Amino acid sequence: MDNLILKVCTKVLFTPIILFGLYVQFHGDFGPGGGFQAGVIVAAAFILYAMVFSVEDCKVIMPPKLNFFLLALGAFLYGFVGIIGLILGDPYLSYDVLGTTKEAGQHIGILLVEFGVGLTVCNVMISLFYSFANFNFGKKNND
Amino acid sequence: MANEFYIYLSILTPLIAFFITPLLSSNPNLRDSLGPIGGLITFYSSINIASLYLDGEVLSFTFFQISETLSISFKITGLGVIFGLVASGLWILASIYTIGYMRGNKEKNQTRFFTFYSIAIFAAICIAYSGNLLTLFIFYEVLTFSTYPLVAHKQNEEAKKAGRIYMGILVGTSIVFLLPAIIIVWVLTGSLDFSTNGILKGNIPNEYVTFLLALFAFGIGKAALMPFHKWLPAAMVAPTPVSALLHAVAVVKAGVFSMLVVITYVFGIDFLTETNGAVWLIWISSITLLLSSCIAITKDDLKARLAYSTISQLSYIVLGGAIATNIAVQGASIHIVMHAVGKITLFFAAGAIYVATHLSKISDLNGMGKSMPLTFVAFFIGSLSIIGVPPMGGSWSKFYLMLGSVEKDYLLVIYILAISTLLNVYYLLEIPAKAFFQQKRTNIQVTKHPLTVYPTFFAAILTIILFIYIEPLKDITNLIFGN
Amino acid sequence: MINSKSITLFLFLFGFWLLMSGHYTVLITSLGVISCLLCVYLTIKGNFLDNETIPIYFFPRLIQYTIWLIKEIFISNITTAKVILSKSEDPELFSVKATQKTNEGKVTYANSITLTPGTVTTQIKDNVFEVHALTKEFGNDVRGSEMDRMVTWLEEGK
Amino acid sequence: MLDLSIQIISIISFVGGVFFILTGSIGLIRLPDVFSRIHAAGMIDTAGASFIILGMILQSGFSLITAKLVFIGIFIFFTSPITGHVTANLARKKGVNPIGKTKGKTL
Amino acid sequence: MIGEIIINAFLVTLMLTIAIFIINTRKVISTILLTGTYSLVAALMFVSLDAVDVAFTEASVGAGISTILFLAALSYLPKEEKEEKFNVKHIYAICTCIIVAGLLIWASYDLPLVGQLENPVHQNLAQDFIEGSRNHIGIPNVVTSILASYRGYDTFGETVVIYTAGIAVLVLLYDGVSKTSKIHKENNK
Amino acid sequence: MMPFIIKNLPILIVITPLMFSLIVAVLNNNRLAWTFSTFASFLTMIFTILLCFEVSYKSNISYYLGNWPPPLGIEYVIDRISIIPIMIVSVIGLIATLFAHNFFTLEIDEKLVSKTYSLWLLTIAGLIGLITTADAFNLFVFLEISSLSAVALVALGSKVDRKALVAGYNYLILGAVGATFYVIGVGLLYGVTGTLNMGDLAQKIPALGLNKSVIVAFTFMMLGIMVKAAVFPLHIWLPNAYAYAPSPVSVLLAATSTKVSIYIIVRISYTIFGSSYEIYSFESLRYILLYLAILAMFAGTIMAIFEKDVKKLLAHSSVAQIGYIVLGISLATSTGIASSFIHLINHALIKAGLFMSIVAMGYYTLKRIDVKTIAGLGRQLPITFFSFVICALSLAGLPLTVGFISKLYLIKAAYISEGIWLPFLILVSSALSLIYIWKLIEGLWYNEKSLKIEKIKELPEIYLPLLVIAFLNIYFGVDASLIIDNSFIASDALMSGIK
Amino acid sequence: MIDQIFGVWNYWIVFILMMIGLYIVISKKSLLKKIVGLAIFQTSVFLLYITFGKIAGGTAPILTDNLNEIYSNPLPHVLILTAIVVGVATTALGLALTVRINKAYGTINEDEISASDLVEYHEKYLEDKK
Amino acid sequence: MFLAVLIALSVSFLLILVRLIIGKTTYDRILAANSIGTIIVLAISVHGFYMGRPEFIDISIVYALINFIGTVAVLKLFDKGTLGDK
Ligand code: NA
Ligand code: NA
Repeated sequence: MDNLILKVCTKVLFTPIILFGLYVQFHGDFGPGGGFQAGVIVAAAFILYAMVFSVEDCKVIMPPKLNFFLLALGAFLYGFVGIIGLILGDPYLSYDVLGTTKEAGQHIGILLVEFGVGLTVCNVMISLFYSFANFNFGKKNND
Repeated sequence: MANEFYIYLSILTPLIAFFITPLLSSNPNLRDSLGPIGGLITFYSSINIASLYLDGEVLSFTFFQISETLSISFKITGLGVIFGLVASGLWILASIYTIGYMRGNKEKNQTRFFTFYSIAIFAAICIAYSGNLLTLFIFYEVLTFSTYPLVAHKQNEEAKKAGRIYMGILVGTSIVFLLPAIIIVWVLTGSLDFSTNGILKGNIPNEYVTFLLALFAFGIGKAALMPFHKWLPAAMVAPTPVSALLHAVAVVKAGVFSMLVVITYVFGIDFLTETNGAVWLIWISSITLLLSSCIAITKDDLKARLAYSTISQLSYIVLGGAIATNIAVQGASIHIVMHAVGKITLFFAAGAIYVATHLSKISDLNGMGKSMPLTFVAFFIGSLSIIGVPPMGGSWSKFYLMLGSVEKDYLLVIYILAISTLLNVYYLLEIPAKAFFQQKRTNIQVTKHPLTVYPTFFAAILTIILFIYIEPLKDITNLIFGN
Repeated sequence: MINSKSITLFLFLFGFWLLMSGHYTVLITSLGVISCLLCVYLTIKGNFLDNETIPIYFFPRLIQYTIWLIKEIFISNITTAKVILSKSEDPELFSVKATQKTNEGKVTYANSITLTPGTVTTQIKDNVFEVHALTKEFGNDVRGSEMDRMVTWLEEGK
Repeated sequence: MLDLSIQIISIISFVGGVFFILTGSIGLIRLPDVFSRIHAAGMIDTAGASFIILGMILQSGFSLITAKLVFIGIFIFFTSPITGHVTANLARKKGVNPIGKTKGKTL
Repeated sequence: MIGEIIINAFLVTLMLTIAIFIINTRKVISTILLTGTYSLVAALMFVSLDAVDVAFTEASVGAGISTILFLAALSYLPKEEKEEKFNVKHIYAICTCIIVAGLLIWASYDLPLVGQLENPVHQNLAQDFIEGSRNHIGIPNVVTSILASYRGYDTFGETVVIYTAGIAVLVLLYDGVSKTSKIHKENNK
Repeated sequence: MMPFIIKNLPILIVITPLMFSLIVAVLNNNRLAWTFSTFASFLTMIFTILLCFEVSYKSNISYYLGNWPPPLGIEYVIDRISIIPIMIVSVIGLIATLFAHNFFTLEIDEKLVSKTYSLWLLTIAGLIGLITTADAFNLFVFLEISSLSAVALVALGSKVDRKALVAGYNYLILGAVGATFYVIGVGLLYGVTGTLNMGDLAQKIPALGLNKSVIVAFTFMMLGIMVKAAVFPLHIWLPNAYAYAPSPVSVLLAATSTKVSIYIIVRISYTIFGSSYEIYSFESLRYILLYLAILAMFAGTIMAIFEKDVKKLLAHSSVAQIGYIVLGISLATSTGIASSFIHLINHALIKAGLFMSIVAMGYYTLKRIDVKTIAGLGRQLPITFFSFVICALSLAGLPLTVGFISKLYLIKAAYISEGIWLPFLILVSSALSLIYIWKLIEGLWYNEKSLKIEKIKELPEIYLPLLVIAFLNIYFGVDASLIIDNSFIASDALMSGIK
Repeated sequence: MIDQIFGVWNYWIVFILMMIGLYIVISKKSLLKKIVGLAIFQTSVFLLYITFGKIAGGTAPILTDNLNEIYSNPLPHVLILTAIVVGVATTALGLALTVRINKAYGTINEDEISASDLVEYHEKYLEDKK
Repeated sequence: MFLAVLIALSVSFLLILVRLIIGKTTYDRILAANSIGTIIVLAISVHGFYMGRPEFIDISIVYALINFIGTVAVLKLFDKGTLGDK
């Protein structure tokens, strides 16, 4: 989109949006929000950037390979936190054993899994946008 | 324990033949000799089984327990001994004859043919010695499926169509009627094992007996009771040895055998008499008997006429069961043997004629008697046996059937038997009569294969031997209802 | 990559974080630092950490400009409300010249025009803005180019 | 005393915000074309939003919420002209002509 | 209290209006924007029903990401629906809907009234979660503690669902799909 | 190590494929991806077998996820009932994974193969998760994992035939509607009881007395799952989905997915609502199910008879077979349920074998297998043909195959409950099914071949799994006690929950 | 009285909303519209759950220092968070399929798609006959 | 007081909705949708105050954000016919 105003403003807004996303990510314990919402917000920043500049420009910041890796990594992180509980002798996804006290364990567990959620959601959304935006339709149909 | 070895032997021999035959496809001689050898071994063990049975040994074993009340098990019964003897004995003859026929006719896919021939015999033997309804049913189906490749052997459209009718009726009836019948018995009695006095008595409301028997009678399509008889003439497209197998040895006999087993060992003839549950079957079988004889007269194709003759003869056996007296059942079981030997003679003859001349129409056979005297004499003897003229074996069974009818005062049945005998005379004797007394019309090339002629003649002789040497058979039939 | 821009951006973001957060534990705050660093890293990776993204040199005059702008917005809002309610709109479309040199300056000017109701920048071609005004008076205000001068002042300090 | 005056200012602020928002909405309905309507929309975004936010800030006392409200205000101030401009720009680009004083006359 | 009721009634009615408009809009872009608005109003509804986390998510996902996805897809799709005459399928659909709605409304006579503290929903578990979150987990946002800990496995599943969707779309919209395969060529000979 | 594994078996069977699916996706090497997938499904099967032993003497294993006791947290329950579908999924899963490699490399873009394996493992994990969970809402989550991944897999068939896309779409939409119905049902139940744990629900529902919401909830949950289970009028997504999916996917789905859904139907109606049978006489509902099952038997069979495309034919036949299974359930007797379970297992073996042999033929000939192209193929591919015939006869219910055992018990159950008319209908439909089976066998062996193909060499990696399935079809047809006994144990356990 | 109306009003409207969604899914021929219908259907179900969780006079389940606060039930919220994610996953997949279908068929109208398949089938049939 | 503001916001919401539905040009619709967005952002915030829990204002921020990005997306679609590059 060749609009000067839009381009300049997007540059300005990009980082605050991402930071806001990360804020939502890490403050999910205290107020509304959490990994899922955070993922969406961060992805929104990337999507905005991709729309205003170009998908190719966006791929400089978030290369598809990295995107795909992170997409799997998030869910893996979640599952792996569960497995740590398993290894430490508790049932799957038990966080009690992760910290020195049960409460600390819960905090660590929740922080980690929420981060996993955020990572996956964010990258899935970006990946979805990449897929749709650059789909090779062949001849466009414009009716 | 050791005596059960004979059961294993008689069952395993055809099974082994089945597995070995395809391996020997490159060596036709060796492959073809498997049949007669196998037949001999099986027949030998069947005779041993028969003599053990006569000595009062109770031979039985469970091959496999599927669940608590279900098993694949074998047990020697009087009826089974007879059928076992018939199936194995005639296998020897048939296999020798088949070699001649297949080679003489230069048929394709001979290995496949022999393979499935063996498995059919295997199934028949298993049916004979089966100890419960489930085992019987299983091998009944195996027999159906294993004979399909034989029926559709020629692989042309006609053969495939015949195969479809064959499968359709046999499998269809067995699934739709026989299987529920078996399951009803299972549900009612909690068991499927045969017992000499029947197992249903006291387990089933009397008014259901007729219904259940009907399920069995129509479910056992191989007994060719009208209206489920169509498969038999349809299967005539098959090579003659197959027809012999179907109509004389394995398939139809398995059918009527199953009927008799159901009547005697599942229902029990006393129970049937008590409830009058089989009366309708007398009439159905009588009608079948008459109608099919009438149809036979109209057929000019030799094999078709024999097929309808078979339908009619099978009804004698069902009739014997339906009359449900000791004598009648004995007569019916003897008729299994007699008809088998007689009909195989006729089919062998028909096949021999076909191999030699490629003729299949009765009207073309005028005057052929001089070219193939031995064959037509054999045909004549076989016909007499089926008609029931002494000194041929068939006379015994008809005699017993008559006795049974008299015992129960079914006068009408006696008349029907008489009429059908007359019809038999007409449609069977017409053929040798034409062959010997009419003028030969065209110049027909005759190239006989010895292996088709001698078994035929031997089979004819057998009908006479069986007339004379009937005692062992009677002994066995006396034991049908237990020692 | 550590230069005045990245540091300034970081400080801005971190300030933003602190204002939003309200939970000043070691964990959360350090997560905040990491987050801010990540954001700065992304701008560097995307290669857009420039004057357009963070026009540092605006800052000395920014507050004064904002106050002026808010005043303008307030006035034009009242006027627009009057126009709407009295149904006295008389739209016009015209071009004005912008005197700013940089993109960020032009954008600020264009946005300021749009932000004051009654006038909208519809197109930007190099230095020429096409403006739509709700009434002639609004058009005159823009043509009077007071705002242009203010933005140029914001940009250049002159 | 201070409380009461804050309350009163806050209420005035709300009233102002509501006034501008309603006027803007009316404008959105009755103004003749998309370009004129952008002004009305702009009014909602600027005066309407800022007065209401101001009212809320006064209600909240000084806390984190104040900061967030300010952020919302800034964000709206930042994005409103962009969408307004881009919409107008696009409409122009796609050949929508502004309508003049009398209906049907394009500029 | 009365205010809550009014707000709720207003929002629900608003959703109903939007939904009715969606049924017959044939312009796809309008459909998409209306759907976005529908989600948005739903989000407001969630806020007014105290479900702030849900509202947060519905706003960002239902109204945000979904709309963007619809728009992204729209560029490859016809911009207007074909006109549809009223046909048997509509009657069938109407009948189904009436039956289903009837069933649900019938069921609602035995549903607890909205908002009553003595409802079984509030009597079971809820208090345990709140106490647990306060005392055992130590997190003020009860939704987060249920989401990430009590029912963390659900959330893991949810993450996997979104992962599945991501990978599925990636695979379906892969660039190389236009190349025909060996089998395809054989079939189309 | 071992006690650790034993303790955590219920979750290991789910997270093994799940975690591996996340790893497999990022692998670049297709063969490696396959190896990992095989390893994962192998591990899953090992765990399942261990679990079988565990269950056989513990009879009921309960696992608290996150160490939160139910109803607060999510619970997994493995019992003598659920172990049956788990076994089906893991065994068929392994065999199908082994079998899949050649087909995926042929039918799917090279770049997408590893991602396809990821979806594949997700489907397996989703299905197992569905079975094990004892939480009504968690069930929904896994329902979605399995169906979304399955939809994607089905749609991947579009490289061969574009109809796969439409099939996938319909599957997705119908599935989503079904899942939403389920969620509505769960919501209503939650609204009146305040809990989501199945055991807890079972306790709380009777206390409500006669409650309209519970009836509607039951109806909705059942309707929702019936879509997934492809019970008769809701089956319309199934034939195309199975027919146009990539070959291994057809095998996996046809053998497992509807089975699992049917298991869930059983679970819902007995575990959750079984305790309140006295209050709600579900007799009329039972009969609706029964008539639907009968319709399915005939509709599926008749559609199959007139179908030319063999994969689709098999799919139609699946509809009919699902009818048989549902019929057993609808009888609501111990024997009926047991017969359903028996057929559940057996049909998995049968359909897996049939689909595997048909797609193998497609693989060798590079053709869509329809009634014409199969002509004479049997003689070219004797091993494949042999396996096909075994499985086909098993489908027809020929004695000495598993199909016979199923029919036997189903008919027995039907006769006991409903008298002779029901067995009669069942048998008529199974006799009709012979028509299409025979059409195929005859075509394969007796027709003159229509394709001009040079001599084909059968590949061991394709025919070995096939022979295993064929062998199982016969083995369990003869030694059926394992299946029968376990099915009866399962059904007795279920019925014991009914008050 | 007003309690009673409020008590069921939400339910009823929510049910009607669901049915509008379902109606669109069943009756509309456009594949895209069906996805929209599905989204409406699902969103309405979310509303049902959240309605269950509401306590009149309650507040959002984010704990405050006030121990006497009544909090609305958080569990439905969690469930619906999950459901929303599932919903967007379904939407994304549905859209991807729709786009692919449009590429393969040149239309996203159900009837035209079946017609196109039928034509293809007949063409193949005619070819076979040759 | 907050309720009164909310009601006023609802009224303007309805007014703008009329514009959204009657549209005329698509740009009118976009504009209307954007304004509705602003209204809702404000409404969510005010509602928080009304309910006595104003700390959930984050939702408003997210909504403002989403509203902006959505508008950009629609505009881009109208401009280029796609959200991507081609
Ligand atoms: Na949260
Ligand atoms: Na302006």
